[in-house]
Amino acid sequence: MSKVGVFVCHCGTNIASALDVFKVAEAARALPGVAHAAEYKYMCSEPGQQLILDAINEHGLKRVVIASCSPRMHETTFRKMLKKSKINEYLLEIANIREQDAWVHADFEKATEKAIDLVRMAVAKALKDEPLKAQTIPITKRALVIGGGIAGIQAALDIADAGHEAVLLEREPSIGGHMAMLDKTFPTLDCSACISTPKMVDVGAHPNITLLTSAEVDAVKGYIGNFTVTIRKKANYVNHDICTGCGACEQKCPVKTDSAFNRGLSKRTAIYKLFPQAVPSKPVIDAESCLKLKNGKCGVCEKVCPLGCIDYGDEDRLVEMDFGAIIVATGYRPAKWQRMYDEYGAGRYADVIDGLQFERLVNASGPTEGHIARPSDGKAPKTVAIIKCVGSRDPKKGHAYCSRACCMAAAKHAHQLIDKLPGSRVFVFYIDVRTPGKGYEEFYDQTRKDGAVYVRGRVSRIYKEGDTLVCQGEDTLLGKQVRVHADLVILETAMEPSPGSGALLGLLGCAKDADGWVTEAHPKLRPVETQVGGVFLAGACQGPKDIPDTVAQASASAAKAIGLLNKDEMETSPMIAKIEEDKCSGCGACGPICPYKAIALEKIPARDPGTGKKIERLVARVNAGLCQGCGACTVACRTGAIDLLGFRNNQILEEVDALWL
Amino acid sequence: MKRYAYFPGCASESTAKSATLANEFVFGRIGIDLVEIEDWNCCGATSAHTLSSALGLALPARPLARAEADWPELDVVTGCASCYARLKLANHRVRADKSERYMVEKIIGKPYEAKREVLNFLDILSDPAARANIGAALLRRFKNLKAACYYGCLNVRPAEITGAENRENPMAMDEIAALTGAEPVEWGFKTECCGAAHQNDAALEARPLAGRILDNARACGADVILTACPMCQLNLEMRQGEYIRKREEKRTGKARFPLLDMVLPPDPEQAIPVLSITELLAVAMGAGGRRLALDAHFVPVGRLIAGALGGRESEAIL
Amino acid sequence: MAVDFEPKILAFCCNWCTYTGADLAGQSRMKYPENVRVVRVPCSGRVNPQFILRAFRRGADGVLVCGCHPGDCHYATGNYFTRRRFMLMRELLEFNGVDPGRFHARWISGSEAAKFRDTVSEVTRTVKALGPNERFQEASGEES
Amino acid sequence: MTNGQKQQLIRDRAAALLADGAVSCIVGWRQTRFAGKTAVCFVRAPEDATLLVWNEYTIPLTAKYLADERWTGGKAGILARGCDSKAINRLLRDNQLEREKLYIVGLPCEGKADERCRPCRQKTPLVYDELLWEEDSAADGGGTSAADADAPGRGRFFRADEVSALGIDARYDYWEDVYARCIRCYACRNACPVCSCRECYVDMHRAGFQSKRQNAADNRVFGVTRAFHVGDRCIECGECERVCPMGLPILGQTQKVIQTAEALAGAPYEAGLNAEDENFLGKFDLDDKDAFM
Amino acid sequence: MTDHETLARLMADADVRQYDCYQCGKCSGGCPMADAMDLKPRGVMRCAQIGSLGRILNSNTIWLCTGCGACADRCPHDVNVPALIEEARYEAARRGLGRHDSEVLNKAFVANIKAFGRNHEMLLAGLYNVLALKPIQDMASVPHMLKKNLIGIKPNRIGATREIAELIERAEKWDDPMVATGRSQTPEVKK
Repeated sequence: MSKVGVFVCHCGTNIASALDVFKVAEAARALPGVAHAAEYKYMCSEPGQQLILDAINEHGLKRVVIASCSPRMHETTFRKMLKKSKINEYLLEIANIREQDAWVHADFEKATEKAIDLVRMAVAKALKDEPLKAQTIPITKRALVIGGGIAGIQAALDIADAGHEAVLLEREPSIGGHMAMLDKTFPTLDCSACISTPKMVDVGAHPNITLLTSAEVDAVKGYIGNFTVTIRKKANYVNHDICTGCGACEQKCPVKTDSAFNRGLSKRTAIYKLFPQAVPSKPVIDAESCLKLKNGKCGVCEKVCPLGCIDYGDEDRLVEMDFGAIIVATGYRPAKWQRMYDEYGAGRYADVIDGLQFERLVNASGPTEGHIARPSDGKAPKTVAIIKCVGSRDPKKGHAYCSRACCMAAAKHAHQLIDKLPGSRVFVFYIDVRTPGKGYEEFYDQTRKDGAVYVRGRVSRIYKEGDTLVCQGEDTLLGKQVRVHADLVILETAMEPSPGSGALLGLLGCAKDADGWVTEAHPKLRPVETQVGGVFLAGACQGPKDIPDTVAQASASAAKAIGLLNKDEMETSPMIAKIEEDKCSGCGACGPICPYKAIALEKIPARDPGTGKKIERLVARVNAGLCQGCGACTVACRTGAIDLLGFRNNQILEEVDALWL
Repeated sequence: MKRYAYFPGCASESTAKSATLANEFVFGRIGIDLVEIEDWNCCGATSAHTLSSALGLALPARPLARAEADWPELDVVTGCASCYARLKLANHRVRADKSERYMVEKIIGKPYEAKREVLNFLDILSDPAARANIGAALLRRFKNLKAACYYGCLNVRPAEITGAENRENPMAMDEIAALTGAEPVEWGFKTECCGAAHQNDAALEARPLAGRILDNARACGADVILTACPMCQLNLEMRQGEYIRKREEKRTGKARFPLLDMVLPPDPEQAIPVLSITELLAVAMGAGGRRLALDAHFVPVGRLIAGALGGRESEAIL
Repeated sequence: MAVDFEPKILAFCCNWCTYTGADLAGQSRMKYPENVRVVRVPCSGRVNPQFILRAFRRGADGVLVCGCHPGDCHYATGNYFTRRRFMLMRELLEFNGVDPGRFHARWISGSEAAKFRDTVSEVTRTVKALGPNERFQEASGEES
Repeated sequence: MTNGQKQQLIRDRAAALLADGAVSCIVGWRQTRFAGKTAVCFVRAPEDATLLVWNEYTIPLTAKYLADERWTGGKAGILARGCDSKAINRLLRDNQLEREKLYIVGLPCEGKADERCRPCRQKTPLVYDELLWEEDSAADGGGTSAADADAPGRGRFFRADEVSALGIDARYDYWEDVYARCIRCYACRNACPVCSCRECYVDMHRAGFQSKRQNAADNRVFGVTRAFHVGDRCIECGECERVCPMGLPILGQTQKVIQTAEALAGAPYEAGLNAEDENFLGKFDLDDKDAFM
Repeated sequence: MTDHETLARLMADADVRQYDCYQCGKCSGGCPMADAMDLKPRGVMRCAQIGSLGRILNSNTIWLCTGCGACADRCPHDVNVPALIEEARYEAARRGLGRHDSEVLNKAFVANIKAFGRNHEMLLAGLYNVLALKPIQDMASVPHMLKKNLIGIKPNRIGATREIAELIERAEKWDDPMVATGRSQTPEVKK
């Protein structure tokens, strides 16, 4: 019989005054398997711990049960203590006789009786405890940052500055994201490009950063510290190793297609740079519009390229890389309001544009060189209506959530209109104005004072009358219907998760909420971690965000990743699921239960019980790096082939039995 | 030949005479057989359900039950948006709610299971086969005829009853009209309520509704408004004179005795003709003057048709 | 039934919510009946319905399973499985003649100390009224 | 078509498949020494195809026997009715069979001489490589008609309804009576087409969850555990009850699980309809019924 | 029954939850009748939120709503305002708060159907103009209509007028709370 030592703590008078600690120790001494029992004033104190260590030596104890406060309080203390002894630190059980006994019961006798029961249960479990060893896993000292918007740029720079390698992945041909499209940033109105392009250049030049543009994640394997990611480098038909970005090809390309960067407000060529300040500053060919790639005719760019960079035979390439940490910074996309709002014309009216289109219109490097000209006829608008909450706060047609940045974007746009078009009238339709941010309310206030007319009411419909667009709604403060005859209408549209982010989260095993945003490990206390160890999040992929919040979160996320990469190896809890392969029949019932995708079926060699022939059969395997030890899988296994170390089936059954034996 | 059980609606025999004649002509030409529901009664329009929710369901349910008994395999079609709304609602509610079905069956004294669909003319005209037949039956082609297609609110709303996908900018009628060479205009009042329901009991309040529709159609360059409902048509047409007079009075500040409208037709420069979509189709299919009642329109349509078809062609019609 | 019958009730509590809530009840010095004995498990999803059968077989007068509220599971989804398993088990036990008053499950968060206290009190009261559990163990009272 | 004609079709087809080498065996039924009893048999040579029978007593399920054949090379041929096909789907889902190693000869069933076949709603197999004949919708050998389904004690969950109708104490007594007679022979488990563990928990050296003693209480624990283990996979074939040497009405336990699963999910639930669907207990719905608030 | 309970009943019958509404005004903004209403659709919802049933029942809104459904269709929270308005109309009628012109028209309309089975437009308009004391309303159109045979003097009577009359009586009884048992309506005392 294994020798168990039981130590009953008085906790000063906390426990001792509410129940008979001596009687508990005495009863423990009589339990089968118990070789020694003692009580002491403060077991957690230095002398208390020494008392236990001495008893282990003196009585040759093999396991320890401590009846004291909650294990949530001192389990780690006593585990550390056992590390100094001959006993494995997992051969320890704690009977919670303080929080769940002494403090909650008034009857001395009954409390004592309960304490004895709790000790008996703990001893029964302790007898089945096994020595466990915390595993250490090595950590690959490289981080992958997915998404090259301002969040990804900031995170990659922070990680690289801390001395770790970072790979920044962007599916577009240039980093920069939405911030590169913006004209000015609220509330300071500094030029967006002026503050973001230096960071983009830093990324391109940083020795610790590898920039992969036109690239996507194809597959993810592994777990915290040890991810293997397959990256698809999409064919771009231009050899960037030798291209100098001279631009000769772009000038000669005969194709004109809509510029996505300018939100369809201008044309670009088939071989193109995303925008003038693109990083890398080299062109790519868009296979969907290139004549040569579509029907083999043309080839002008190849002819004019002085360095022979053009390669029409380019193909997607798959690269496998190892990472210790991953940061998701996939950002957002503006809602496709055309599909949601028939009453706003569903995209039929050229002069109903979204906020991002307005950013391009007002931007000096945009299609109109910064002149606000309405798309239909190029005239400067005299009356402009700005409509907020398009797709936001609209559970029926869009999303229930508030998109957070639009109130300020609307104020900024109103300001820019008044500023650039003196004499114009600007009406801002709103439901609420939300400006919680440093300097935000002041900015909104100034915009109002400058003459932007705020009308409280959601526009009911927009229709065309002659040359103008009539925005019909209610001024809810007046209680009267209003019809604003506008020359230009700007819709401040909702933010939605970036397209494809759902699939990426699936590859990573991260959860997303009903709207598709990444779910944090804890909304308040672990806001930049995901539920998957080693995968962090930054920016609007977690929910609508403005630039300051995005950058702050990116740095926080980078700090988490740096903390992980600073370690050479990390310990994982040994209390995880374990499979007895001999019992496992490979039915796969456990797999779908696991929230961490830690269980996979694998083939192992075996013998056919009938013929004795060598065969392969399926069994479940637990990935120790992914398993978090919840044990939900164990219930799905009818055989009991999968069990949870530290909380094995037989340990819990022994606890149950002990109560009635 | 496609058959439908047909609910004509009360207006079909009086104010909507010209549309009714056109309907018969057009459906005859495109191989659609409308069998009139035996002894049908009024659907109750706005008044019945305003007074009593039970009556609002029972009145339309009676002819539907009759159609279901006589022609269980036929869907029901009606040419009036108001009738359509009432019939469709009754059909929907009887289907969706057992207790409503119980009530309706008790009141009408017949079984009614709402097995078939209730459709409007636009539904059956947009059927691909019907559309092909329309194309084949067209003999004349309009030129320079800008048409504002007016669907009316009740042909599309409420969506959960009508199943209409686009309630703001439906296109079915525009597409049908375009087959004749007419050019549908982009305008903003396709499904705005014209207020027909309250033209009697709240005339003062309801009349501006039609006015706004007329104004927008003109502002968007339309030569004609096309309708898919006799109520809408009558409402947009009959009181145009009064509306234009009031608008002029407001502009000039000079009042005129209302009953003068009786003798003075609306100013042709300001008035806009209103045709039912089937009238447009009938003319394009070569219907002669005797087959239609184009002269019955409050706003004369002669100039419009002459302009769009050319003199000789139009003589045969008018 | 003896008037002074004191039932023994076994409670399975998840480490992250209910166990914490029970600790909080202690820290707040709330009082509840002594009849409950808590088995700590990482997640309510760890609780195998067979543990409940075992408890009844051994003579438990009542069993309580507690976990985080749906949506709040420390392990994301564990308690959704718990919910299915024990809603089913509850029906199956009743189908087998076990009075529904003997088996309870509750969602109790780490801050709901009062709910833990009230739940234990309520379960104890219910089980007391039912008397000692003889089912699942009579006829062959002796142990294997 | 008469059963005799069908039997001839089966024999001919089995012989042809074996002669072609398309399959290495055919799993079907043969007559036993007892009238009205057939048994599952493996036919491995074309000339033995005449052993195969088809009549109102060809009741046992063929599928589970295949699990042992899965390691051998070649395709195994199996005669499958609707119930067999559900069993095959379950075994495929649990990775106990490989579809490409099966050749399924579908036999639409006309209902057999067994009350447990009465509620059967799946006469034609759900999965097959060939169908020997079409389901005769006119035949009414069993099957629940619409009127039948509502009749007490004759519906899909007839056995469970029988117990549910009792008061709680009577229910306890009902099962006490059942489990007092149980001899723990595990025939129910052995015959069950969804019991597919390599080693059953009750057979393990260290019993763990379950005492091996045979008494009403421990037998009852076994009964409820079994229901919990297989209930959400149960294809409702009734094989467990048929093979019980003590004639115990144990089908009610699994029927109750399915019935409850339907009530909790608020949707129809039936296992074995395909080889992909997750078990009821292997998934969840955020809106599941919750009485634990 | 208190106003509070009555309101709750109306909301339930209309299947509308007043607190779904967040007062964005999209309903009133698109209502074609809004200019004439003393309480616009958003106002109706606001009154429902603050429990002011009286203001709803006394408003002209419930009589002017054309039921076009634009408000409900566009509502971000799917609030079916017309359904509530319809219930409010019944309640107002029960309390004798009906709008005179509407009642005249609707009663004339139903009487018309009761007599002929179908609506006789000229008779209806004539009857209404007399009873509502609006003799010249729409009179300008009459000569044209008569000339073009758009309205007839003779009503278009259907065969089953008796059946229709009985149907109407049964329906009205069904709505009468004193007759219909088991429905949610309970009799209201006229103020």
